Amino acid sequence: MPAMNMIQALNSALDCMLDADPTVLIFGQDVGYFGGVFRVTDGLQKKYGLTRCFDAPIAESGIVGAAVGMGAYGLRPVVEIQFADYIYPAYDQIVSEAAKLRYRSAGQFTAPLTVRTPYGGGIFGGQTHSQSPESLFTHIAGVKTVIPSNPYDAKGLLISAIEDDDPVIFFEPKRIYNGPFDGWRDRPVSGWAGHPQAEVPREHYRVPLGKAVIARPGDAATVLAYGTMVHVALAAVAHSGVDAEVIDLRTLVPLDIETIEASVKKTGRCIVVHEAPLTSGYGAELVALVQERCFYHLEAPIVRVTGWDTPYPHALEWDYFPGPERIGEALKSIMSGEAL
Amino acid sequence: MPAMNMIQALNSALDCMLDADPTVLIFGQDVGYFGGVFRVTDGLQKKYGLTRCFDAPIAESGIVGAAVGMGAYGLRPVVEIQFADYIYPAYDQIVSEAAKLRYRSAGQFTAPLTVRTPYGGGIFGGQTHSQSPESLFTHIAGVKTVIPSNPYDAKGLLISAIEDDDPVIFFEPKRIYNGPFDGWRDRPVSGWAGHPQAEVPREHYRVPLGKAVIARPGDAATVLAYGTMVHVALAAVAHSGVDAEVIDLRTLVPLDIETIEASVKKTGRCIVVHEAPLTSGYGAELVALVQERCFYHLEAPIVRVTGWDTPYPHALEWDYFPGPERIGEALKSIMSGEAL
Amino acid sequence: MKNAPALSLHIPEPSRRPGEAPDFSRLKLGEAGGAPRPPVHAPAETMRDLAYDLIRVLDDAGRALGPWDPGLDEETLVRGLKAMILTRVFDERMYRAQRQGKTSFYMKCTGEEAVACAQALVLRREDMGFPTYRQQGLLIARGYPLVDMMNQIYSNAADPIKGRQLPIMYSSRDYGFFSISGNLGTQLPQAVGWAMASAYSGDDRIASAWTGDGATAEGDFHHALTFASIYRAPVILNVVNNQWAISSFSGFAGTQGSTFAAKGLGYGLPSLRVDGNDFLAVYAATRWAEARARSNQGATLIEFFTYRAAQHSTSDDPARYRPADEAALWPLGDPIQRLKAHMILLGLWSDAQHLAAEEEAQDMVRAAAREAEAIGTLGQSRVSSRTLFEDVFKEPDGRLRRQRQQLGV
Amino acid sequence: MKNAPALSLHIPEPSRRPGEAPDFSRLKLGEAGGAPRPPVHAPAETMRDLAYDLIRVLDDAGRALGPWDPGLDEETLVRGLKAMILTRVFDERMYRAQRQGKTSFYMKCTGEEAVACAQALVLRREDMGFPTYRQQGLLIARGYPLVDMMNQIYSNAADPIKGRQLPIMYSSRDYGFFSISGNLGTQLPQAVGWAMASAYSGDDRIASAWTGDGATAEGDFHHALTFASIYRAPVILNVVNNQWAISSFSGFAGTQGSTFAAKGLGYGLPSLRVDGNDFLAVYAATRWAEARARSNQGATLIEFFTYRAAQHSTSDDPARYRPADEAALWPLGDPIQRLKAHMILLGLWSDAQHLAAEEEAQDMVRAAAREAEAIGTLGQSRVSSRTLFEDVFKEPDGRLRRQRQQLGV
Ligand SMILES: Cc1ncc(C[n+]2csc(CCOP(=O)(O)OP(=O)(O)O)c2C)c(N)n1
Ligand SMILES: Cc1ncc(C[n+]2csc(CCOP(=O)(O)OP(=O)(O)O)c2C)c(N)n1
Ligand SMILES: [Mg+2]
Ligand SMILES: [Mg+2]
Repeated sequence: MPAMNMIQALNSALDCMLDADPTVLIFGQDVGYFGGVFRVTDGLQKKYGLTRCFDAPIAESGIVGAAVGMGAYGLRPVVEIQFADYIYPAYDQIVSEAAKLRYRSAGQFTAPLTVRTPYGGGIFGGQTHSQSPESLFTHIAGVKTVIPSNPYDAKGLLISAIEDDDPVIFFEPKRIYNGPFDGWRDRPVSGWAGHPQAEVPREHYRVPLGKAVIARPGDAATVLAYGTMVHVALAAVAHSGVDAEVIDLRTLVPLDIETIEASVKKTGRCIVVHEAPLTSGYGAELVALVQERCFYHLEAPIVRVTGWDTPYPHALEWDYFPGPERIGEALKSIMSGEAL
Repeated sequence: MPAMNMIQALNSALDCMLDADPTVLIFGQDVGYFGGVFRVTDGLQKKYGLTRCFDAPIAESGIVGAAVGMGAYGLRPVVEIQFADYIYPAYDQIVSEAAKLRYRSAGQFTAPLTVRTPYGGGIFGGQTHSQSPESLFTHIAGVKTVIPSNPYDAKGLLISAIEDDDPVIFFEPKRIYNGPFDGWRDRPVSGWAGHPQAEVPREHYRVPLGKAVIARPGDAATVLAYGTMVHVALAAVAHSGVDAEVIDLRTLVPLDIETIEASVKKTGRCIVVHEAPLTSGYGAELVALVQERCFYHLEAPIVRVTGWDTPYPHALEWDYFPGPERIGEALKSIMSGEAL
Repeated sequence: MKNAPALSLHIPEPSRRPGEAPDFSRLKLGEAGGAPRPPVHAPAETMRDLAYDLIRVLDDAGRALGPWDPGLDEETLVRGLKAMILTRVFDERMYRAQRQGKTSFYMKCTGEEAVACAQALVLRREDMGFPTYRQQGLLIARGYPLVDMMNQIYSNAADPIKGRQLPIMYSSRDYGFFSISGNLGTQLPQAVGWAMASAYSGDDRIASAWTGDGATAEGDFHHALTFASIYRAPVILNVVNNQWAISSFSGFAGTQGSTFAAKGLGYGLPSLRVDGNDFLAVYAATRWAEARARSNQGATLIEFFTYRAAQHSTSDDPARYRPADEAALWPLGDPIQRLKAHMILLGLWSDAQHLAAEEEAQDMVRAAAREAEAIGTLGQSRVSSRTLFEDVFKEPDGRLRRQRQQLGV
Repeated sequence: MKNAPALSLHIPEPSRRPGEAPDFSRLKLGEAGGAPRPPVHAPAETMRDLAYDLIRVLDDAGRALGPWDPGLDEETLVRGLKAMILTRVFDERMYRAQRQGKTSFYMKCTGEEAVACAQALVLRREDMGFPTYRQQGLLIARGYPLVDMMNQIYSNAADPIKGRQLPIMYSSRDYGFFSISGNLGTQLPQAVGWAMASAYSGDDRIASAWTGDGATAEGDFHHALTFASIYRAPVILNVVNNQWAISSFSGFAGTQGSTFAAKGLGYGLPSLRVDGNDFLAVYAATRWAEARARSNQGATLIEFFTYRAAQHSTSDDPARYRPADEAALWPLGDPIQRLKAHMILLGLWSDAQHLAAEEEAQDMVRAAAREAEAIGTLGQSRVSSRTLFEDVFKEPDGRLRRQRQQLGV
């Protein structure tokens, strides 16, 4: 099995789907001849022809709107929004249209589209190349939200997303495109080669939507994370010495609440980690669900370790990023039962 | 003091501000000659002239974008988005521009605009005239989110919002424009006349942003609500016989967490109510905050009573609306300590 | 720096307000038969004047003039006229139904019937239309069951879209009628995407989309034109310029010294401006655009110049913002009367036949209403509460199953 | 229904790709001096042809021809040329600085210097510009301190916007330079709003905004034109058509058989198409539009036809998607060389003076770099961590105060 980084794995997923299903087509800014600014669509136009993978104008609402129409026709469009920070112009088409089409037409029309978009910080991208807007989609009935944390999952989840008959927002953690960045920003970064989840079959396979995975088993506490933060959480746990269980959510909607519930009932303590700002981040939903279901098992308040309630900064990026130190402190606090 | 309904109170706030401050101007769809589809701007164009209160094209992004530019110039624009369901086309201008302008220019430019928008259901408006998208704004650093529940607060909060030097999203619960609907949908609806908070001075006054109010004191449990749901919560409490404290948040951001914390520490039990869908609604943030701060005082899991994770329906509106019965059941459940 | 004169802000105003006499002097309507008709294969840049002109076929005497006369046969004319009559009768009945509390809301298309009814006859049912709330004529002209429309208007248990939408926000895949959105403008890029998908698939079906004049100000109008231009999508983009957007006259849509059709020029699209109250002109322009789309020459933008004779909706009262008699005095007349006059002139129709057709329409509407009301009107009958949780996704997720249980259904 | 031919989807392609010889045969450039210049008070509908024409003043020999010759004095010409030279030298130095790891990112405006540098001289510093990331020439031509630009590029402790933004996303209220947004197109309706505010206030200041060709596809471009048209906002809307949007040629912006200037026609705006590499033409067109705006006649749309000679940014490699020598062979030449040739022809300039000006620019840039680097480059120096929580709101709320404490600053 070849070792792939996330970009290659995503490219392989698209390749498999273009090959398998003539109703799959790809468009977005710079994805055609050029192959995408992050190279995720590299070579696909050449291999499958102009109409299977092509450039789109700088009009995110037009991109998603056209994809909704294509979906209604019977295609499975996969569109790229160049950075998640630029998804807002398309927000109306996602929220009011893609998400509600099946419902409002009582199933007559559907929008089985996939919106791929690189998200997250840690790349000195400043406030418009670093955002994590996932919770703005988890609030919307009718869309699914998927975030892989490694090449194997990235491919399998993207295939599931494309095959899914409902709209899926597929967030790609760009900080880990090339290697499993663990948040220790001063240490040398390694690539994906050698990582167990970088062994990626060339063939078509699925990772199901709605199933979390235990990235590290443990008994003392539960850490909920997704995307880049899975690796940061693992590093923090390793460093802290606390025997915490790290759960990689993989899909936020639908959520694998059963896996989470079982873990927290076992450990009695829970931390939620994400890069997005604290207030009304997806961590809030996770906290609410966990306390609803595990209230009588909890031995300490659930703690959120997140980005601050500020725009994403540039020079002060590492003051913003919820790194292993902050997660470590949170682990300490929940083990002692004291609030942060 | 005259009795005013919410529409009159909002109109009075705008009147006061147009009168007091020549930098205040109003625009939005149908707000000019016609006075707004809900009549909130009735008479203002006639009184203050064409350029102080005028119509805008059907381009919400253009409306907010122009308001950002006006704010940067030094005006205090107050814009109307005809229904909150139509705010999404303006989402990018709010999130990427209004919210971030002060930060990204290090204070050189600011966007002191107010976006007024009627929100919420219970009026048989179907999925595009009923939504409650408040949590989508509470997640955004740099905007404030305000929701009044009665005429007195509506006027005082709107004046504070207009005078505030940062962008404010001002949600108007349209179900209670004309009377304090309490969720008992089969009972006759009364108007605001006679309600203590319908005594509204004609003059300029402020209700500060960031201060909640205790709508009903109580010792047995705490109910957090805002907008229409304050009245529904009060009705539910009255009906249940539980001596619950009902807190009217009034502003979601900035949040008066101190008042909430004090109440929950006193009561040990908490319910959060809103009309928006459950997942990643503002209730999730409230639950997360309360359990962080009051964990050791809580005697039962915090329960959310909210809209379902579906689009807002038309025919089945009352199956969706979180009415007094559902809140009553939740009160019962937290009093018994059993999950819902 | 203050030697320049002070600037001032311009706020447009309609020429007349309530209490004043309507004024149509600014209108440049041209002559019936006056606009040239370029060959279907002519390049767009050879016909830019058509965006400022007005394509008219029927003159005031009911004669059909000039190159755009579609030369319709009797059967088509009768079908078209009857569809318009039925649409108007349906609207009137449903408007009254709202006043009687049988539904929450209604919107008429009075005065604009020619647009949807003529276009329904040009386009195929297999094509896909992306309408707004004022193209009920598409369904009616195609013979969609009136009772199904009413079931939706009443949100009763037989509502084909399960009471999920406001009344009148129809959806019918089988009749080439895309689910109407409450959000203005969004259907335009969707139509272009649908057309692109058809072209991508080597299909021969085309798409068509409608927007009001007011909603052209939305970004999605621009996105639709941009995409249609780039990918030469087989789509017809129709602007129904009825001159009002609720209370705002079309001066609030940004066409000072220009037209809605002219908005297509910047994208290099063929752009026509058409008398929307002239059934023959609507038919001919649509057929021309259809031929271009069907022969892979891409999109056409058509502005239909008409007048919103009725209220915006049952929630509206136009007497508050425009002269009450503006509609009655509107110089392009009424589409039904104009087609009727033409057919009488041709000897294909008579006043008696017209009366009979109106009665037939009344009967049809009455029968459908009886049937729908037997099922129930708003609040008397509705779909099962279980359906609230269906169709959010193809299969409900765990949350939705739990929430359904919580509701006890 | 299958007797119609199959449709097919059209995907535009640039005329040439890497490895092929550039092809400019499709360009219709017209003659220098050929375009008419309407009076400043002429109605927009009398000049629609200017949207398809190309306003040029300088011919290939360096002569200034025709009615658009602005007749500039020596001082202005020298200022303009020096501003362009300084901009280019600055860009080259900062590009190298990025390669040396002193900053994370840089974007040059090579080949497009005339647009911002000429416009900076026409507009007043009190006016407000709403630029994109390729109008650094505005700041440089106005004498904004280079060291402040570099401090921002290096995100060091003296960065005037506190390291909050990507390098090059400048903001300077005092120099009439609005905070650049990373989100394309959003500044356009803001500029219109600012201009409306100025008009509302009886001020005499105007606004100006820039967009790239690619970003005209955003809805906000349409919103800006719509608002500018409705309210006759005193604003100049500039499309810098450098023919590329990262790797996408301008065929992906929806102007097939049309131009970017022609997009203004549908809104009834005067719309000019101008040789963007011709300093005199840029100056003259801008002054014309400025005079209209300043005299309360509202907005003008100007397309500047130019070519993006450099990479999109330091993250880009254009050799992957376009012929490597396309820039060098670009028939409208280089703006610096063209103005230089003109000034030499007039006897106002010499090769020696040009060399001296280049050296002077090098010195200025070197001195500024020394000063900025003494403070620090990316990662070596930065604002205090406390500032992370400032300017979110005028006053931090309770959350932000708590979060600052959590970070321990
Ligand atoms: C995005 C959005 N903004 C505002 C509205 C509210 N609204 C409904 S209809 C309407 C007027 C539309 O006018 P026009 O496009 O001319 O169509 P007409 O009603 O004349 O057919 C408005 C503003 C909406 N439905 N969607
Ligand atoms: C809303 C949005 N979408 C996408 C991008 C990513 N992006 C940055 S620059 C660029 C190309 C812009 O091209 P153009 O407008 O022609 O300007 P130029 O770079 O040529 O000056 C793109 C797609 C963005 N910044 N904002
Ligand atoms: Mg209209
Ligand atoms: Mg460009």
